[in-house]
Amino acid sequence: MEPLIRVRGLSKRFGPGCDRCLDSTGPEHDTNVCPHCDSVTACSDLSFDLFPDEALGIVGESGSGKSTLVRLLHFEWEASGGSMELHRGGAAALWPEIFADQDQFSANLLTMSQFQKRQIRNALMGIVYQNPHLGLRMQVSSGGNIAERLLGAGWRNIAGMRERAAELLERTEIPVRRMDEPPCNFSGGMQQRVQIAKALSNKPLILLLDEVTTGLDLSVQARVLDLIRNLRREFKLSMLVVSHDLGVVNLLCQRTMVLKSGRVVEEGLTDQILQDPQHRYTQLLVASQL
Amino acid sequence: MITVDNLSKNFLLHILGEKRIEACRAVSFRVPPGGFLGLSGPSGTGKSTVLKCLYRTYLPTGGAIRYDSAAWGPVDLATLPDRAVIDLRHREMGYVSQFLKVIPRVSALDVVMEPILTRNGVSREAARQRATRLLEQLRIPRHLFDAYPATFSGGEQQRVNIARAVSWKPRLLLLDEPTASLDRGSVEIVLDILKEMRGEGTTMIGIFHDTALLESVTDSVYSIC
Amino acid sequence: MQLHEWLADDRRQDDTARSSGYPFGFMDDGAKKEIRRSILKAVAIPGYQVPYGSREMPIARGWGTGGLQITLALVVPDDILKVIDQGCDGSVNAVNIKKFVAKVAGVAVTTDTGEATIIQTRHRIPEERMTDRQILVLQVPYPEALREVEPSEMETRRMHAEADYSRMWLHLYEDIVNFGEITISYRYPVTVNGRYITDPSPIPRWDVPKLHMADTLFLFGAGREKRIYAIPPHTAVEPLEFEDHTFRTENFAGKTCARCGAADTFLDEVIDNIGGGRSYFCSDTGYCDKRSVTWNR
Amino acid sequence: MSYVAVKGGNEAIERACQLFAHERSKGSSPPLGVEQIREQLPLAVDRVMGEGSLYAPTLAALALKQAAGDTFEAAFMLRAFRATQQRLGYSLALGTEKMRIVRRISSAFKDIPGGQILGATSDYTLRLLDFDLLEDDESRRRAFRERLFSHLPAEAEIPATFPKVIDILRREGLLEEAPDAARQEGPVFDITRQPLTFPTGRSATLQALARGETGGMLALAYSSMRGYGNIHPTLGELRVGYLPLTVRHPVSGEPYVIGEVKITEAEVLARMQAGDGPPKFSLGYGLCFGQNEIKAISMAVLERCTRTTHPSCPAEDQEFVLYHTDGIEAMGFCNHWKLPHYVDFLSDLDRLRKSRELAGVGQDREDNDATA
Repeated sequence: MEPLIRVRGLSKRFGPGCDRCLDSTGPEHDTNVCPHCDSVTACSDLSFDLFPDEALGIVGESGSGKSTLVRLLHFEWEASGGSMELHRGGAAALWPEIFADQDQFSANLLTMSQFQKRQIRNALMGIVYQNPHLGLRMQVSSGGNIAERLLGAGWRNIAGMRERAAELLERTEIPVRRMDEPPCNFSGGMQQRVQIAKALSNKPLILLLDEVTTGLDLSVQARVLDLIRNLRREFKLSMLVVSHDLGVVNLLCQRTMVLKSGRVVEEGLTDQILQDPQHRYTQLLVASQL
Repeated sequence: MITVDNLSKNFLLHILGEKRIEACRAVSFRVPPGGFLGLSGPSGTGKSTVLKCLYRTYLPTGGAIRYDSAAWGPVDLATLPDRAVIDLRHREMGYVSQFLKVIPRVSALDVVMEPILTRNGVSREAARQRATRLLEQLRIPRHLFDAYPATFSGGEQQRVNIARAVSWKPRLLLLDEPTASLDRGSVEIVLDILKEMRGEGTTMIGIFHDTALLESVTDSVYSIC
Repeated sequence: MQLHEWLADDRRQDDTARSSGYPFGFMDDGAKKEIRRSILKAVAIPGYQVPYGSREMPIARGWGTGGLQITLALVVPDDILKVIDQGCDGSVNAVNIKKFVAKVAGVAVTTDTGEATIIQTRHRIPEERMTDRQILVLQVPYPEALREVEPSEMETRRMHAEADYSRMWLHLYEDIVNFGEITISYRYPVTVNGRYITDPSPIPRWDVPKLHMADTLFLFGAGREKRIYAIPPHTAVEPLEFEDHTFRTENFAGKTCARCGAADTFLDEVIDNIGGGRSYFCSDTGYCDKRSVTWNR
Repeated sequence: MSYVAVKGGNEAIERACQLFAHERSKGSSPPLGVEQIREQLPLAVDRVMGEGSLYAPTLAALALKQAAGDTFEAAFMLRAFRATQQRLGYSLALGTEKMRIVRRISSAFKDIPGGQILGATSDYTLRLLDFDLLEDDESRRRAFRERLFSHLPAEAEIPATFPKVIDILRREGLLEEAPDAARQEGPVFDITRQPLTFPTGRSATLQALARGETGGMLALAYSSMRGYGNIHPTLGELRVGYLPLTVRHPVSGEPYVIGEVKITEAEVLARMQAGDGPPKFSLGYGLCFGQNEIKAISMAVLERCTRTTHPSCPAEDQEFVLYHTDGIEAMGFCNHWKLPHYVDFLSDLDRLRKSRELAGVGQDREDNDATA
């Protein structure tokens, strides 16, 4: 089976950088700040595949580069290096120009024009941030937030968009009568669910979840996670679940990648990572589970 | 169907000062298609470890596990890429642990129905009927069907666990002390179900601390010492 | 006046221009050249805002310096100029601009749309359909249609570059949610040539359809904001609308012009007395004059 | 010579003031009469009176002469002089319908009851330098006056009152109700006696803006007009004219007129709000001394902006606007940077040197490792 997305050598550095950055940062130095030039190697040489209808877990503590990874895949930040290729099955019809004639995989998405990136992102990806302010326009109605993505994808019928928004809000357990209320009137859990509804609005193939339940009350977190699990099964979504909480990843993901100081220290089946961790840091992470 | 050749598993615990623990060593056996192999030996000699290595919850340290997969042909489970293992677990391999790994907030009926729906692709109604029949067969009271198993007794949970594992008819079924917490009557029911599945060609490897039970239900026994 | 005709004819420097002590068309040749090149670029990329070195004019910023610079850059001695404000030839600022251009370029002036070769206008498009031998120059206060949703120029230029217009559409959606319809009255945003969202200048909705597939060339000049853009002839100009909330113009049903009886023109509303009584007149006075001559006979 | 430390300091200061006075008077041209300023630079006088918040044309002209034309200094002197004046009382609330109009226009309607009275304005002039003014003299001016008035028709009858355009809109229910502060019965908030506390009432906002500095207010209002914030103003009405001042007679208690004040009033209509009830136009109000139309319009726009419930930009933030538009406060603080700060700077210097030391600046970075 072919992966949907192939990521190779993905790295991001903040600051001037020097030739000694790479070998003086990383898990063995327990830092991603280069002592020589002070630049931060947020993540370096990350490689993995994301398969259709698969939930891949990304765990690591803060500063491990997991959120940077999501921002890079969502084209919010310019990658310093590496490639990200989309499988032909993913969206060949939409952008024939990014596939060289016979190739199974597209050209490197990271080096494409902002215009193309935004097209691809709008059609392919949905994202849910930990902080709802990043994902939503707080003063615009929640239905409007969903409509924005539909509008970006060319929808031009108000009734049609409202129907789609109502359907998504219902799916994410938000009372449809509150569709015209702005998210700033909603609770934290509801805001996350509006984000999920917005992320699903034009049927993405990939859902990026960046610490979506962090900071929510336990009962609210449970409800959001169950919703995500059911949606994944229903929409056959590929998901990248970023979390510092192994419990979240265990609930949602079959495979998990462990990041530390910007590098992948271990990758494997989620139950194997939890029950038979190989790398020192993973063992520490699993041992520090509550 | 499956050949284990000189399998060994050690744990290297970096966080405990590079402590090395040997879980099992030089395990070799063969199980023909449709066969039922029992694993025996005192507790702590690595019986569960072997099963977990087969199911790839543990990464084997050495040796090979040659398995004739329907989908992938002959493969070595010890080194098979994660993606393929996920596919095998999804389509061919079942695993029944000693205790139910509770998926929170999912009713007993759904727990049993879920594998039927995702693996056999039958209609929701057909899956519901088969799950209901299995739960009734395992004497789970009807009023518990839409309750969360986390609240059930140990025996009830294990019976749901078995119902779940057998509901979708895997090609290879690994059983780690499935009947440990069951009463006499339930054990009989479980054995009947297993016998029925063997009749349909499921290959099994199981651990039963009750040696009499082990002898009666398996074709052959491999003892680990 | 076709360009080749003008070039073939050897122009004498008109003496009225020399007497005012200012070069022909008030601006120096360098300025005229730069503005003409900006106009050409604007025509080449319909709807795209071309930044240009806008010169100060003897009339105030915000009073038509953008339109004036285009007119002065294009005008040739035997052009015939019409200038209107809110559709009215006699409006104070229109008269001022007309006098000024006539003085520095020695051109004839008119109030008859059909007769004019260049028309400079503020907030209205003449009711008569203009031909391919005429140019309409529109004065523009806000060249950036996206300003409604994004104050920063740097950001709006990125949005144009990436055709990232979802926020503008969202603004219209929210209007409908809050008010039941799109409440934009003048400066109704349009998509030009299927690419750029463009601000048609503060013309009422009534005039927006006249921009679509027209015979004449529309040139938009923003002096204070230093932008020139164009809608060339036979170019698609579609107002932003939804399938179930389509674009509609102002409604003058049941009202006619008290002076010329027209029932198909944009009508000004004049308050008669303190009691609030109203009467209606054509906003396009040139058109109304022509009609009332025939209508009263 | 060091700035202040040495004894000669105050002598130097004395010399500096004299030098300034000298700069003003050393030219060969005849001394500038205060009456000349008052009559021939009326708009400058109006602006200084407005910002100085004291209606005294002659004093404003004097201030302008004394400040060599610097309106900030002139307004400042007027404001200082005002502080020495005893407050005699408050005039009665005035409706501006009874104003003696000299200029009155509306851009909302082509024509309005009472007519669009253009009055005296430079709005429609061509801004071409008029070199004839270089040799301006009395005979030329007399000839101009005769030419101007020779063919005017007999005095046209000017109506006593002109209806307010916004009253007509209000009668049609298209205008928001006047915010309750306007109908406030109690004594007016007096910003010269009480400091501003936020959020302030409308009367305090209007007073502060009425004496605001024209340039500062224009900059903020222009930012809103250009798009920062969503106020799309239409000028409902602009009036310039003389307002009769009526006070209650100290003995009889009867109201009587004690004189006239020239003012500019602007009423701006802003786009409707998505508030409760049917959509309406909202109103921005501006009024200031003399003829200063830019200030009146900017004030109206800012007054409306600062009433926006969710301020999304500086011009809509009441605190930001009212704190930064008073000319005297702003120019004072700006000039204060010229005061000696050498004590503060020394401590700054020390901080900077210390942190550079810590950062190892100065030595070469490499050998810094060697020593670490």
